[in-house]
Amino acid sequence: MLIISCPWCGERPEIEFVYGGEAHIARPADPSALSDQEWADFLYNRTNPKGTHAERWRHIHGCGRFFNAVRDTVSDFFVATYKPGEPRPDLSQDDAK
Amino acid sequence: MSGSFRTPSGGRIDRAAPLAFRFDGTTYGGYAGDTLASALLANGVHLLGRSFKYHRPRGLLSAGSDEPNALVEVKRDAARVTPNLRATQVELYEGLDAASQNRWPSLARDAGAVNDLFAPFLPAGFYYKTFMWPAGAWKRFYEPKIRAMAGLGKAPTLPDPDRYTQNYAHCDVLVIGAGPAGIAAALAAAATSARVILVDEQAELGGSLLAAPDATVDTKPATEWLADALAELTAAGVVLMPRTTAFGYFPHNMIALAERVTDHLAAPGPDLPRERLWQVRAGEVVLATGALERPLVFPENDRPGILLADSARIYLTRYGVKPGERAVIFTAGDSGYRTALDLAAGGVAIAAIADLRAAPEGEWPARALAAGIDVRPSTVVTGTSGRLRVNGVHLAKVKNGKAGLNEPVACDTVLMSGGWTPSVHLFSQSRGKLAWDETLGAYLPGQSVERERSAGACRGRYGLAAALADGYHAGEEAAAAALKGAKSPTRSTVASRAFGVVATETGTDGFIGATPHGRNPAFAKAFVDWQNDVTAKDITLATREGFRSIEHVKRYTTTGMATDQGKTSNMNALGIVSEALGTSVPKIGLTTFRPPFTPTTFGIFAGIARGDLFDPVRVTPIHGWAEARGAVFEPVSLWKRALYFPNRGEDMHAAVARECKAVRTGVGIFDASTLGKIEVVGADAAEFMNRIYTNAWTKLAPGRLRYGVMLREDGFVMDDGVVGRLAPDRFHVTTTTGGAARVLAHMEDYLQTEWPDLDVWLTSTTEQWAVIAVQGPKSREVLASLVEGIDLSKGAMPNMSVAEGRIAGVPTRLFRLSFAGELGFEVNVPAAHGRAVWEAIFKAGEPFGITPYGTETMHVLRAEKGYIIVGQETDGTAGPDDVNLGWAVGKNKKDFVGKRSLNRAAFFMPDRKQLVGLLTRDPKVVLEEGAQLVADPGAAVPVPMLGHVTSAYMSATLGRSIALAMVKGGRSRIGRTLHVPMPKGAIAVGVVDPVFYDAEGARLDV
Amino acid sequence: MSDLLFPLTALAATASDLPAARLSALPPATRLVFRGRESAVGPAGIAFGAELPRQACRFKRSGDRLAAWLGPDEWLLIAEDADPAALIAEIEPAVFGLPHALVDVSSRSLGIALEGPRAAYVLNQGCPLDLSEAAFPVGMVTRTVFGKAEIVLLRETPERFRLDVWRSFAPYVWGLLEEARRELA
Amino acid sequence: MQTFSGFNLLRRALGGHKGWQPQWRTPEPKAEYDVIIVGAGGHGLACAYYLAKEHGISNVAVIERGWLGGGNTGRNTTIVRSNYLFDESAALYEHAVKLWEGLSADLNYNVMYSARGVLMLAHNHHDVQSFKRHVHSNRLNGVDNEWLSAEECKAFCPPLNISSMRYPILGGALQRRGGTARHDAVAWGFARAADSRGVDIIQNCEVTGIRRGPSGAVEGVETSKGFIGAKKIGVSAAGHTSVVMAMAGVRMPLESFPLQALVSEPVKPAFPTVVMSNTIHAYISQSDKGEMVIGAGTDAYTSYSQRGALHITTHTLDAICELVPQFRRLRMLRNWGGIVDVTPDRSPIIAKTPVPGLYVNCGWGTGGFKATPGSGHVFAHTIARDEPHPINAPFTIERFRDGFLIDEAAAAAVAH
Repeated sequence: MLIISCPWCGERPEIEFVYGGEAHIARPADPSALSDQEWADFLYNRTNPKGTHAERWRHIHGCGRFFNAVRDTVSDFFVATYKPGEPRPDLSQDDAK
Repeated sequence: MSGSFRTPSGGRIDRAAPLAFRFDGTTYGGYAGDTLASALLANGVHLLGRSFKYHRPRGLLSAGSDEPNALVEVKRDAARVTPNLRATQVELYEGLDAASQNRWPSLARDAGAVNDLFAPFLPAGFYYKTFMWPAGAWKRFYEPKIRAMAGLGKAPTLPDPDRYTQNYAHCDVLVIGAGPAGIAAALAAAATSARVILVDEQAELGGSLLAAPDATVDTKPATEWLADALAELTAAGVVLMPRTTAFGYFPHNMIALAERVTDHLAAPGPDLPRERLWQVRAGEVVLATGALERPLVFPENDRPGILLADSARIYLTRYGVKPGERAVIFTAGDSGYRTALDLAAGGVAIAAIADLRAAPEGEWPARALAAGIDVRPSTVVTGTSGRLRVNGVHLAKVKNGKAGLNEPVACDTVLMSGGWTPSVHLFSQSRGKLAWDETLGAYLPGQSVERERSAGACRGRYGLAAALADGYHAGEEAAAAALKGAKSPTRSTVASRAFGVVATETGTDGFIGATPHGRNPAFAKAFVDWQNDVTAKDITLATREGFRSIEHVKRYTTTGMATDQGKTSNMNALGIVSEALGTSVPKIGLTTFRPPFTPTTFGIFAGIARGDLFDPVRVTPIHGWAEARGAVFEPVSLWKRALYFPNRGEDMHAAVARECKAVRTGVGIFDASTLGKIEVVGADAAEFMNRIYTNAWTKLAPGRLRYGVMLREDGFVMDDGVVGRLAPDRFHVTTTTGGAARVLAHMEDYLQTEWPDLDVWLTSTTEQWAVIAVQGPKSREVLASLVEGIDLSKGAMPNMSVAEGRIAGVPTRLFRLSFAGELGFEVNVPAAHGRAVWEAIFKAGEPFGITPYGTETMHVLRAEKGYIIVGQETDGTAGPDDVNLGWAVGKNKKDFVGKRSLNRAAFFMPDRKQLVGLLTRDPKVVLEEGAQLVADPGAAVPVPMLGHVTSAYMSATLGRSIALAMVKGGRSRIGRTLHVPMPKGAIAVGVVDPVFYDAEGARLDV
Repeated sequence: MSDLLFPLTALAATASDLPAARLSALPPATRLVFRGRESAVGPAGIAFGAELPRQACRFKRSGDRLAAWLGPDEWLLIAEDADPAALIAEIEPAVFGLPHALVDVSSRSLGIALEGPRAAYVLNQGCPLDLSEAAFPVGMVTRTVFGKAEIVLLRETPERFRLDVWRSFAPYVWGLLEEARRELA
Repeated sequence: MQTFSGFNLLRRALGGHKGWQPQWRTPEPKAEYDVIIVGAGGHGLACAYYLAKEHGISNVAVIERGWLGGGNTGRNTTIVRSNYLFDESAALYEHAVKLWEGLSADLNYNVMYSARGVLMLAHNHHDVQSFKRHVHSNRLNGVDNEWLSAEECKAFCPPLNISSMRYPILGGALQRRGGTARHDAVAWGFARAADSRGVDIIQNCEVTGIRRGPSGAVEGVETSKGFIGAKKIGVSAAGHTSVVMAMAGVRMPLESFPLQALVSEPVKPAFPTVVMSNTIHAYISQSDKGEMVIGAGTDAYTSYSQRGALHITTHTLDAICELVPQFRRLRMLRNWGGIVDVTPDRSPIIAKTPVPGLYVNCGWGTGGFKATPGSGHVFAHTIARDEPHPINAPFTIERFRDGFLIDEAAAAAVAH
């Protein structure tokens, strides 16, 4: 059970959260302007990286808020968590722990 | 009741507390403080089990959790039977009843032992090479035979009546292992303000301190020092947990502990759990898990009476039990000497010490020689004899790596020591990197990943003095790291502490692999994995067959896959592979250590999640009434819903027909409280609804209801429900019962992450409102006498409207709508008053023959009207148009969730499945839900299928069966005949419009 | 007569009396969920009679009014003896025109109190949080999980916790608490 | 290839089993191959085998980062069945089951395919409808699957608890031809058979790049053993597909999740079949060695850590203990995790890609083992002919763009 740092509530156990998939995939402002392929990219294609991954979590059994996190998908250690709307933090040095 | 091998004094058993126990039906005596293993040994019982494959007779190998042989069944009563327990860990209690396993008819005369004769034909992986002919024989003949032979104990056959509980715990420092390193670490951490937990798998804390008769710490005998240290820890508030195995190291310093609470008690109280699962979140972990003595791999090293040397010493010093009268020691280091000397002092004759080393030096060999023991350097055991107990060995000198002439030596026990293997299991589970230490010939903890540190023998710091010093240092560091950033320590300041230790250390010599024996290697049975009967030649065969990775060797030979998880076998297997391939051990690598450290009861994972506590049983406020009325319930997600309300003697069919008739002709009452409800409030509420639903909401007037459809972003129908607009900025949304949580999460997701600028907020009100559906032509009359401030007339309250007021004295949001297609209302009242209002309505309805009905009737009534149920007509692959909901899609809306996806090729295919009605030729035949539809029932397999029946009922209203179906190009097939092929023949059906009753909606317009 | 505490009533009547962790069902109360933007929060608190805490996971009590932070824009307001409609009528005018939502959830949940020296131990059989006073002090509140249910957990005194549980989950939570308490007998 | 048979086993036993040769070679990579398969799991090895056997393409290398069969092939719960709902899925998995039935003989390797039945339990009305839909659809597709009442479930699998539980069992769908197979043997059997037909299996060789020429077509792979040329590349890398495909610049509709499984200590035969329950999320069978083999769904978040959370295991085992309450006293022996890649519709992709010469076989989620021979067979066809076999034609990448999803999971969605 991971420990996840909710930007509002602090460190909490994983079972209070739900995972929300890859972060920073904004819904297009005008979906009708997109080609089928562009829409499929938005809807389905994912980076799925082996390494640091920006992803969404929701503290559903806590404050209820969605937020973003950067996690190393190999070690499962979080590098950072941050509020929605904030940019993905620059993590030039990788000290995931 | 002392057994014949019990020493007259000594040990930590309570000789004032004799106990009687049974093994394979024979009654023996032991003492409190014994394990089943020590007590049997004291009675001279060495034969304790049979091996997995060859059914060879086996005795104890060890004294701890690494025991591969002595697995027994312990039975408290018919339902409390536990297989595969290690006799070395079973604590004796009065009346303990144990039995050996994997033998028939008896342990001494086991028919399965015939396998041993066929052993030459059963090498590693033999089953992959045969049993393939004739076809089908594997399933019919070979596999059942193999399965019956395999397996050790028998699975229990009755449900386990014992309780298991689970606890979460948090601490600053968790110390795993209460040997000298762990005790010292706990002492160091306890000297700070840190919250400390110290756990050990054994019944008594102390580890090697419990078997160190000659050692002193701070001038006190080891056991006395231990008692003082434990008292100090207790006084400092350290949580001490004996009988607790740290079995799993999970991410982010979550350690799983299994605490055995009652297995050692003769009469456990009914309120105590048998075991507890502790999920401990530790700031820092100190691993003080010690080291395991390694067996030596030599021919016939598996006979009863052949033990690990230090285990034999533990039996003597802790339990006062001699492993035999005349011992041969086979050793690769000093440990064998220590055992020899302790045993000699305990009255055991030492026939010889065979030492693999050419020139054993140091204090231990010197002391052995001084004691007159026959010490033989460069000597190996090349074979043993004895049937159910070892009665002799052959010793031979080794020259240039080859064993010379054999010399027989009589003995009744052989004690072996291949050196020590640090217990790095938990470190490895934590994903720490292991590092090969050439000097020690061992893998040691290297780079850590989690916040942990190892101390003592588990990182190669052998010996009492080193373990204490290393442990204390680790404890100090752990506490400091855990408290960093916290308030400064409130108790004493951290200060290093030195321990004055007087003990003779046993060095670090050891051996990995198979010892030379000079016999034909193809036929000598030198066991590496005792339980799984893997021999050195099996491992070399695997390498010869191309299995070069250690994981391949493990899987092909099954070495290390027994219930001891390779504790005794892994390193020797590695050594043999290394020699066979001519590759160094570190280049071959290690198999992965996986949880659990030792086998862990299923029950503690399940905990108290059983029966009604397996999942919450959700009931509505009206549940009690339905129960009293004799309703039959069905599970719908977590809820229990009334399915129907049978009168005396009625089956479901009759009850549902009666209930349906009541709603169509009079009035029915239905508990719809499980419907999901969400209050959508804020200035931008309508805009939000526009984006989430396919429908347009801007023009919906307050006081009106509308049926809403919601899509997933991929265009498929996700949920539906009626929505009421209570005010310009307030919507009362309903969802399906099963969809409530999903819909709210879906809405929150879009609101929080895509449209945070909208001034709108969502609140779940599912459980705020009890919902009482009052349906039927007489529903208005029933409610009229109960409502205050609401005009129920058609003009004031047409279909699909909502009014606020009071009913039966309680505030209500009264919806006029019908899922049955009749004049009808849904009465929303605060849940606390749900039962009272229900009863009031029922009372008011009695003159009208009001009839309670359940979900089955609700389903029939809606099907007559062609109303879909999301999850029944739809299956996650239907778009709105497919289920005739195209009208609910706002054509002029620029965007809503899912809209773009509807514009993809698949949604324009002419053969999309569409909702239609079906009428069987024979009106009495009710189709089976899930049955398939075909055009040609005579077509060959695979028969092209056109769709399936989604709902099918006998309609009392229509006096015939009806069905709904999803059919390819369904709307264009209306008027045609299709077929439903059933195993007993095809049923012809006419495809019709899915609205069977009151298509024009006249009954709603009253 | 309404059974306002259904489905806890019967369970509460048969709860075993264990001073180490005493379990009781709390009387009905008015509960409102207040959600909104910053401008509405202060006025709402004044009108309610207890300040809406801005600090995460804290509650404030004033007389019989309790305001609990559940999320950055979400508070649970509990008033022991008030009519929901009347309370709403007191608050709404104070936040009229300000971005907010006020919803009556009085019936949505039931209150359970657990009190005694082993209360935290009992809760930790289903709740994964660190319930030491340092980590979960008096005055703290949070949504969390208890077994397979969600609860709102408040610490009122070092040894007294209040649980707010959705009505239909209450028998499950109660049953789990009773199982957890069994070993204290 | 040395013949494996009881006779040869006896014969070699007399010689102390010294005469056995390696089951596969340990070759160094050649400069170029006709086809390179990335990933020596069951699917990749099967593909190589069928390329050689059925398409005459034996200048093939299977490149494996670790050891062959070391990924999901060696980490799964070994269930084989084909009672899928949709025509497309049923055809694919039934193709596999037919191959399973003759696989030991075909490979001359006993993969212990054990058709002991797979029983899927229904706990609510929705399950009943859904499983009956499966049963009818399967029957018309020529796939065996039959409906059992709760009592018949109990009779078929006596250890089951059908009534005194939170979600009593209402019935079940039984595929008698379903069952289990010995997972490691499948990889080894295909490896040995492929090797004997000239396929090079190159272990401990990590693919670090995919080289594409000026036309965009593949030219070969960069590896830890240097560049290896290839006319065609088939990616069969299970959980790591996204990583490998990214080397060719292709973004995939995939997410990789941890999937855990566990076994109990071995006991005498006590569980005769495979039982699955989607409603309470658990499945169980007993291996020939006697271990109860138990699995469940994936963990919630994407990860390549090859381990999962304890709370997933506790939920799996509380479900098992509901179904078989007498197993509470059994003990877990081993718990492990694999990485499964999951597509948006939980059906696999076996297809050509936008990159010429690059083919992909992925997205099997939790169910890849059962498809092993069928998947390898049609993937080989796709690579050899540069066009899909009719069976895998629907399983394209483009189906997501165009909305032609094959959504078995949605079709079994949660009840109303």
